[in-house]
Amino acid sequence: MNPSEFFHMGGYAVYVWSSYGLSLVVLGWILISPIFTRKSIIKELKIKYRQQQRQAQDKNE
Amino acid sequence: MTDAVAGLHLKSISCTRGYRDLFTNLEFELCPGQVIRVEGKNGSGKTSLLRIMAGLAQPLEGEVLWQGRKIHHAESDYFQNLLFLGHRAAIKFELTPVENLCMAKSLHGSKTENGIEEALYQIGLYGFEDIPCAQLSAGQKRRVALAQLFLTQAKCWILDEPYTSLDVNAVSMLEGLFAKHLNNGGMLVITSHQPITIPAGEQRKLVLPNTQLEPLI
Amino acid sequence: MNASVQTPSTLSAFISLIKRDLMLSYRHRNELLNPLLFFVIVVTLFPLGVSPEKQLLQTMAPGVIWVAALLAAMLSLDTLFKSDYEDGTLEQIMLSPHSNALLVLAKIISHWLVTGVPIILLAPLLGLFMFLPGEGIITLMLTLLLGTPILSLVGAIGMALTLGLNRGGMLLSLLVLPLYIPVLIFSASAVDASMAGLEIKGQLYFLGALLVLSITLAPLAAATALKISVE
Amino acid sequence: MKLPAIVHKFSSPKNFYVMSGKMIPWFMWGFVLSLLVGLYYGLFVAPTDYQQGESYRIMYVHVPAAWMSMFIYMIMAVSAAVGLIWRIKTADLMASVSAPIGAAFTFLALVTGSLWGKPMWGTYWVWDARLTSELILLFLYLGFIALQAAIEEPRNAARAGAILLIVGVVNIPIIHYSVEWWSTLHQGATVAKFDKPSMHISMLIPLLVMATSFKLYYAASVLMRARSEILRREQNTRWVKEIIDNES
Repeated sequence: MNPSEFFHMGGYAVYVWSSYGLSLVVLGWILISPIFTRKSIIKELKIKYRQQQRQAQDKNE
Repeated sequence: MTDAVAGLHLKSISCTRGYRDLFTNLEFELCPGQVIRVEGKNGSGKTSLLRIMAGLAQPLEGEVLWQGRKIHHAESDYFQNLLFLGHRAAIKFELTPVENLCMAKSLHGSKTENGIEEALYQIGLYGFEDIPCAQLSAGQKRRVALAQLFLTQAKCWILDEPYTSLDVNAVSMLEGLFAKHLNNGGMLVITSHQPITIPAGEQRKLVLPNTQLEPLI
Repeated sequence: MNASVQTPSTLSAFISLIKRDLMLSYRHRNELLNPLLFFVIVVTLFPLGVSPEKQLLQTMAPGVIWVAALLAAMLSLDTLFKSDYEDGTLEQIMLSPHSNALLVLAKIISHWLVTGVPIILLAPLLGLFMFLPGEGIITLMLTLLLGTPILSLVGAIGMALTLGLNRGGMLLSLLVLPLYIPVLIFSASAVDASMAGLEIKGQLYFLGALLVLSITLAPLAAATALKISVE
Repeated sequence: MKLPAIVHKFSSPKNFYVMSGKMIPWFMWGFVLSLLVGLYYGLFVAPTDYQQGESYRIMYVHVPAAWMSMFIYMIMAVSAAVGLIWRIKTADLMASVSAPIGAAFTFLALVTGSLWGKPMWGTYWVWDARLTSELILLFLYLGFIALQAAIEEPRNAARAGAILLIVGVVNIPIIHYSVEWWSTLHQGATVAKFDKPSMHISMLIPLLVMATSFKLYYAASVLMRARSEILRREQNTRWVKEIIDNES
């Protein structure tokens, strides 16, 4: 099977490759998005903890 | 059970709102003849604590025990002995005081109308029994809800701001009623922004977010 | 324990809750009209939107009337727990020593009596609008009789879950409508079949089975959901 | 019913966080490997179908995605029930973080189904029983996600979601049965159905490999989501503070 024949998919290229492509995009996004969420949570919590620390210091002074 | 308390027992209760701690490791017992006044700033968790004690809300950690049993395992027994009056008075404006109390009674116990007239008389609503509550004043609506205190046989009363919109006479009458309840071996948990003077019972005060009870003389 | 504490009778609480809710609905009777008017108007729109042709309307009738009934039943759910939630009665129901599920069932029954039954009674009129033949109308009423309680019961779960949420109304339809699909399928097809002179026992048995299932399970689920909502 | 204490200890958020951190790489490698194998066999090795030509290769994403859509809903319902009954925090968590993944698989099953349907049926959409059931399942997922988003208190969201999932699980067989029944009733409407002859082994193997690969994908991605959600929900504990402080 040569490459052009393979990509042609017996005339069904549009349907086959859009199925695979869409799956790749959706599943890829679902897999990658928690990495961003994790980063934003860590950032958020760092700010929160810093604030708490500052408040605790203010109280002690 | 060896550690069974004759009344309510709060075991290391923690409560959060959102991701903020309201109070942690709250621990106390409430025995017959005792009063606990819950105080604290707005948002300190007074209402949350009362709702946890009543079994309406679940604490983040810890247990509430009634006579040694977890309340959600002894619901029917506990609820027969509990009277909880919250911010919202559970009064239907379309119904008359008698109809309202009749419903409250049947939800908590019997179906009879016995005592309702008497309770309304005691609370100072004589002559208003058959007027829809919508036509009563705020204080009178509050009295309709509080009339349940005359009807109930519950041992444990949990009252959230019962004095709201009541006049001086009503407050002193309620305090008399509390004293009677405590002398009969009842228990009371109360929050109020107004001063409370109950001439009976062993009184303690809890100022949230502190979790230590202070004696009150 | 104190001997004078009367053993609470769940049955009497059940009945007086139904009575109270009916009395409240009676005092707000004009509000009950809204879902009914909605039911009638939606059905009226179809001849206007599609065509007044008898043949066409007749084939659409079972589906159209049932979809309208579904939507009307869903809209009427709004009144099921809302006022009790707002004035604190729901808390007292949850704090009752009686079975919460039974008390919730009482509320659902009285709600069905004032919203479901009028839908059943109105159905013949709408059947006439849509040129349903006599046997079709009878089957329509039968399916509504079996189906609308299911709608109230299942809807109660959705209502209990969305109580007190902002924009709960839209969410309610998203939660509840998919669960209404089996009722729609079997009811509409029963009406269809009866118009074609076919046997409808199968569909009615299925609806009956669904009704039994939802009477036993839905109040439990709704009561659990209400506990969360009042928290 | 009581669970042994070890279960509670094992499923504590901290333990879960540590364990899952170790497991994710394994799942990821397993997923990538099986995906490559599955794609190779599915796209190159498996023979052309004598009826559908090459278009049947859509099956290798459509069918596993449809399986996953049901599988994940079941997992969610079971873990929600466990969370509701035994109050295990991580079980609640699994239910809520699984939902977007399940919804994505359901969406993919629908879209690839209709992309497969176009060359087969001549239209993108046919009201056949399987597609219709899948569509309703998508509504159930979206309802769950919307409910979770609408309730602010995370514990209440978990409990309400659990009830919805349990109600959904009771209803799914009923919905499925009624849709099947409805579709046979209106058979005339559907165009030539696929007859399902026993699949040749060379076509079946890639399918099973792809299904395994999707399961590993789910395991990896659900654990990743669960970990970030644990950090959010347990933000007041000391161990989370330590983890955050050590993050650069």
